Amino acid sequence: MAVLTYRDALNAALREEMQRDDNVFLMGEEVAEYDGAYKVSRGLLKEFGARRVVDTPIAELGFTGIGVGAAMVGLRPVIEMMTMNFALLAIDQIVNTAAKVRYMSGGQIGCPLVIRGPGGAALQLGAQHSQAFESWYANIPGLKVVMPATPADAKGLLKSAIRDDNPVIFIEGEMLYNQKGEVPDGEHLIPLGRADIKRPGNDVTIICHSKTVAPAMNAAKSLADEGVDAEVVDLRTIRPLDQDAILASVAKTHRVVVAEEGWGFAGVGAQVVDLIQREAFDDLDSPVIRVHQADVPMPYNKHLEKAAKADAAKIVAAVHQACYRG
Amino acid sequence: MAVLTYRDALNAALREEMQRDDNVFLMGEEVAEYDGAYKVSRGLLKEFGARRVVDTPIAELGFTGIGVGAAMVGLRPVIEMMTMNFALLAIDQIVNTAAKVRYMSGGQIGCPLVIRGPGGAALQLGAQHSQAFESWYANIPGLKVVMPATPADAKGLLKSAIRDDNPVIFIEGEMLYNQKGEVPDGEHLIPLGRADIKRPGNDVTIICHSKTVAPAMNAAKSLADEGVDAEVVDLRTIRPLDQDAILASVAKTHRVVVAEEGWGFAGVGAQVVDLIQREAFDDLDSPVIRVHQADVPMPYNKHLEKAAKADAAKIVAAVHQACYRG
Amino acid sequence: MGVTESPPRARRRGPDAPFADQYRAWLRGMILIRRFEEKAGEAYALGQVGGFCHLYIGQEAVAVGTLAAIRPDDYVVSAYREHGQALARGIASRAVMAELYGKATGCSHGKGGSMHLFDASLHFMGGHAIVGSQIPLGTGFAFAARYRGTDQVSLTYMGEAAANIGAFHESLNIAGLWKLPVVYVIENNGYGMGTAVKRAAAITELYQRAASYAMPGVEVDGQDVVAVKQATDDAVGRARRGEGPSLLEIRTFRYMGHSMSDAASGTYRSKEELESSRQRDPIVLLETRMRELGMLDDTGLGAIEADVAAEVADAVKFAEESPEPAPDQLWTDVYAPEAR
Amino acid sequence: MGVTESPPRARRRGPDAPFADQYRAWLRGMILIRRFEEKAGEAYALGQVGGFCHLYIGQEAVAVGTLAAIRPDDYVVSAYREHGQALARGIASRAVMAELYGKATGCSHGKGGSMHLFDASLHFMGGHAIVGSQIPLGTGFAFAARYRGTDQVSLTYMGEAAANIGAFHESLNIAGLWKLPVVYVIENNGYGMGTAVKRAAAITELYQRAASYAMPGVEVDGQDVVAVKQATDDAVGRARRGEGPSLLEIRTFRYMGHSMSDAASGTYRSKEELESSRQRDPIVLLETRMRELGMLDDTGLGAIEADVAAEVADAVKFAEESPEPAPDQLWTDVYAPEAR
Ligand SMILES: Cc1ncc(C[n+]2csc(CCOP(=O)(O)OP(=O)(O)O)c2C)c(N)n1
Ligand SMILES: Cc1ncc(C[n+]2csc(CCOP(=O)(O)OP(=O)(O)O)c2C)c(N)n1
Ligand SMILES: [Mg+2]
Ligand SMILES: [Mg+2]
Repeated sequence: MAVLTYRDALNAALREEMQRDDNVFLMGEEVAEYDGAYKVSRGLLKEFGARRVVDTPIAELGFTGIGVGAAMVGLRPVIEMMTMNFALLAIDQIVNTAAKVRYMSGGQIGCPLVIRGPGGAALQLGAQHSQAFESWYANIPGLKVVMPATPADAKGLLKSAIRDDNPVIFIEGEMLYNQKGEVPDGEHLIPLGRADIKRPGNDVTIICHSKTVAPAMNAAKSLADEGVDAEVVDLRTIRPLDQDAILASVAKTHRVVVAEEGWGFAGVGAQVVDLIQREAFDDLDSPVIRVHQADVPMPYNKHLEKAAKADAAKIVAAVHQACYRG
Repeated sequence: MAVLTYRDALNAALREEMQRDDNVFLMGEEVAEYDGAYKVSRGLLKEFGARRVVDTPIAELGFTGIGVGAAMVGLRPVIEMMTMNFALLAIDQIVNTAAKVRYMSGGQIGCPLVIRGPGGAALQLGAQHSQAFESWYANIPGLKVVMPATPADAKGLLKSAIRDDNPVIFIEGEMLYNQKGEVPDGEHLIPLGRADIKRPGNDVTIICHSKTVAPAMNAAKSLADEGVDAEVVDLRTIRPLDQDAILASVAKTHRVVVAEEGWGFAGVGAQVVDLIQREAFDDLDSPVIRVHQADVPMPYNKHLEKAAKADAAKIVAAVHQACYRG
Repeated sequence: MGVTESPPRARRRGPDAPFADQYRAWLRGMILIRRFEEKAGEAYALGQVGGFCHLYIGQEAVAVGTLAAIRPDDYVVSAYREHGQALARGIASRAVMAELYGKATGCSHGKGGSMHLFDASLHFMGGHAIVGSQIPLGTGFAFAARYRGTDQVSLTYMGEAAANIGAFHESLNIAGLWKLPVVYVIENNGYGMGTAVKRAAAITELYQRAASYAMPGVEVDGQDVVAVKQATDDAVGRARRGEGPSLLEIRTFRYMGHSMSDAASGTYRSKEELESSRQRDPIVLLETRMRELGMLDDTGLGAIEADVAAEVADAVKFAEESPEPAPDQLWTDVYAPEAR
Repeated sequence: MGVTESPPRARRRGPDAPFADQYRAWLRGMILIRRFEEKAGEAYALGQVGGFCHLYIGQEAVAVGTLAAIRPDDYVVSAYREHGQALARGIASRAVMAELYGKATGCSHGKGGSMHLFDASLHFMGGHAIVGSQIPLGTGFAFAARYRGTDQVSLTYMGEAAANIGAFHESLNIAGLWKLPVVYVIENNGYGMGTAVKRAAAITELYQRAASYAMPGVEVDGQDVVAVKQATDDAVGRARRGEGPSLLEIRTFRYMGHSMSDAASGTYRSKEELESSRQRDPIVLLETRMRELGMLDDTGLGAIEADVAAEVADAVKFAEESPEPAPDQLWTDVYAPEAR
């Protein structure tokens, strides 16, 4: 197995899928001549040319709609959002066309599209550039939402997302691009909709995704020192949600913490809580505790920003609470 | 007390607040010469003139941003969205400026703005015109989200929303505009953030808001015939959520159903469930059951549409399930 | 007007058979839309059709003239006022009416409704109900054609009020920049709901906006189907030859209210204005021309009207008798079928 | 260029004292921005400043020239590359630097950062980080001025790449339609990140887009502060007299990379292009003119440079020594205080 960065794993996925299928192309701001704002598309212009790696003006609504249109007639666009914050400008096309055109047309016209880019906060980018919207997209029937946490998952899930016949919102992390990890050689596909047990354990389940996976693993490590054996469940796909994996873990541990990067109100964690209390009411020994961003716009100051973010210490504290150790 | 339609109650609120404060003005598509697409602004152009009742081109992002700008310098705009579906085009201005400018400016610049219009489904308007986005707005710190179900609440809450110094998303219902109800005479203000017990009861709590209040009341009536005494809690304000009212009711009934118009995944109901299981874990005798729209884009066909919507029968069935009667 | 009213080719060659056939087809096409829409309005009044319903009456020459200028493999996309384009593109009147009725046999299987007519086989890529949202989509079809190296063209319709929304600007700029094979058709019927053009657009000669996007902008008489056809021919030719997009501003009239819940006149336009707009009726204009050219007489017109009446009656009957979608259709078509 | 490079009024009246004062103030203003930005860049490299940081070096004449043309009660709004406008508007360099450091004494109390500088007292309505989002806001300030019946003007800045986004179109159309007192300033520095104008806009003479919105469009030499001031005077005058909005396309250069993580040259522009763009440096241009007019000599320039150096050093010291926001500041300013 090769060790790749998350960035290079994504790059490899794009390259392989573009080699495999001429209908796949990449479009977005600075994806071609600049090699991508975060260099995820490095080298692709050189390999595939300007027909398939397309720089756009700053016009998220326009170029996303162009991608949706191209997908409606059978191409398989991968639209890069420089960051997912900017996708708000395009959200009408995502929600009202991409997610609905198959239904509205009675099944005649699909939209095999991937919209990808970094979501959530990086470091000190301020309130407008530090937002996690996965719960919004996951609210919408017709969309799938995928959020890999590791290089292997990034590659295997992006390849599956590109092959999927539905619009997929594929959210990466600016803070993850440099993370390294082993990535299986050869054709590596991970099906959408399957969670992954990143660490098995018996005492408590920590459910997380994307940027909260690493802090959850760190929390599990320090909990192990206290003698608490945490199971870390990485959702990987937010929609469809892997209900079976969640419920199986809860059935084993009876105590749950859900961590996410975004805000709490009606976040992904709220849906996970709803699922668990409904389907595993009698399994639960204590309330499900949630960890999420402080309920404020992201501040610029680095200390305030740190205090606002979900981290390992907050996950440990939540586990203590779930285990009535607080 | 006068009997008014919901529409006329809103109209009276607008008129009174515009009379009270010259900084208040109404802006949107067809609000002036056309008297509003749903006639909520009837007569206001005549009374206040084109300076204060402003017709706009079809440019949701533009005129919402203009409203946000005007609010940043101290006016108190009321922006009418012809329907809240179209607010998706303006959502960047709502989320990135209106909700954040106070925080980003370190408290220097506020945004006393109301964005109002009908949300959710009416009848056979199809997938793009039948969407309930309150969970999205409620996810965002900096916004308040208000959803009146009755003429009295509509008037009292809209007046409070206009006087509030924060951006308020005020979601009405096309299907509610003709509903009649008693509205207190004289100055009638209802504070934001307070739920209302629309029907007291002891056996089960039905939590609802906006268009699910009437079906919840009907459900309670038919449950009463079976000997089940349901308490109907109308949230009225989604953010800030009236946690005390919810928990007080749960402490009394121990069984809960949450009904909402929108989709289930990470909906408002999920947040209510999260709150209840966390803060009232030991009060609960059974899982909280949710009622919401079928997890599909809204179909046009009337039978399919009816089947997709939350209604009294589904609330009754959910109560049966919560009471282990299913 | 940027294009003359008289049909130069016809004049040049005289009223010969090929034109007679073409004109007769266009006349029938316009009459079909008119009669279909009248029936749709009646069905709406009877509660057979639900939701929002935006009739096309008055604008028939736009749909018929523009769609006569493209090939079956070209792409078409429109907004919610798209019954006319759907019929002129060749979707069976049965399938359109059944869709308005919400029936399983409708062109969107009852799931779309009046505002969301689709026919993938005819490359009719939908009615779209968010103002302006179809403009990037149509640009995307053109992008796909270029990507694939075909010479297909995308015909993208919008109302004149939609030209004030951001999607218009972003799309036309990109199409102009990339020289995409798209023909943007503004159907300027004078009003967006109750708002006259001059209350919504800083400049009312909307075709002039083309200058911002390095594409030709042409003003067209939208009541004259021949003029519409010619102007579209030119724009389609450019697009097909790889010379880039065009913007056609086709001036027309909406005889009815904005939708079924809006009166045709009263609040925002006077009865007089409405009446005067009806003076240059697209059907009457073509009929007159054909009579002058000796292509049509009362018998011929009667035959067309009878034929259309039968087609529309059949469409209504078909819609009425068609089954509702099965209840499980609620759950299908949300995602692609699993295996592929 | 739409405006000549020479200062006609100065020429006409000769190099008299009032102009000397004005020019000296502008020279100092530009040098302050230049030196401040150099220090900000250093502080960023040292990790004292975080996040994204977009320097204004090369564009100084735009901020100084435009802001010299408005009154204290007018409104100003910009994007994320707004240090220059903040300083030229009169926010203390201490408060700007402290904001870059994220300190409690910063002009946004450490909560905004480089991209979100605010000063309500100076009607400096922020840096905004979503491209184009400030354009409707600036239009809204103009709307408010008109609503209140004041003669205030709104100065609304954007990069040239922002002129391709929908918010530009919607805002300018409404402003043109309603004749709002807003001056739109496109700072055309040739690039949006790594994308040259001609790869992003169908027409590269962006001022010509004004024709779509019934407002004048003017191309301005952005390296010549006098030309910038004059063009802005004209536009502000129009707006103040109720004659409506204007669009200024001010051509300038960005000497540095897009942000601190982007090299000044290499990937998308050559070293030669960058070097040639530095030939008409706004500071050198004004300095030369002042020397020619006998307004400035080495001593005078030295005094300004020393004064600025002291101010910037003081700003850095102030920023370094200022306290971090108290931890409870995380929770404040989300909503308005309850009682009012
Ligand atoms: C984004 C958006 N805003 C508002 C509406 C409501 N609406 C539907 S049609 C319409 C008028 C559009 O006028 P125009 O583009 O001229 O087309 P016409 O109806 O005249 O064919 C409006 C305001 C909408 N559907 N979408
Ligand atoms: C809507 C949106 N899309 C993309 C970005 C990322 N981005 C930030 S600045 C920028 C380039 C803008 O260029 P221009 O408007 O010319 O301003 P300049 O940076 O040259 O001052 C881009 C693409 C963003 N902030 N917002
Ligand atoms: Mg129109
Ligand atoms: Mg630029």
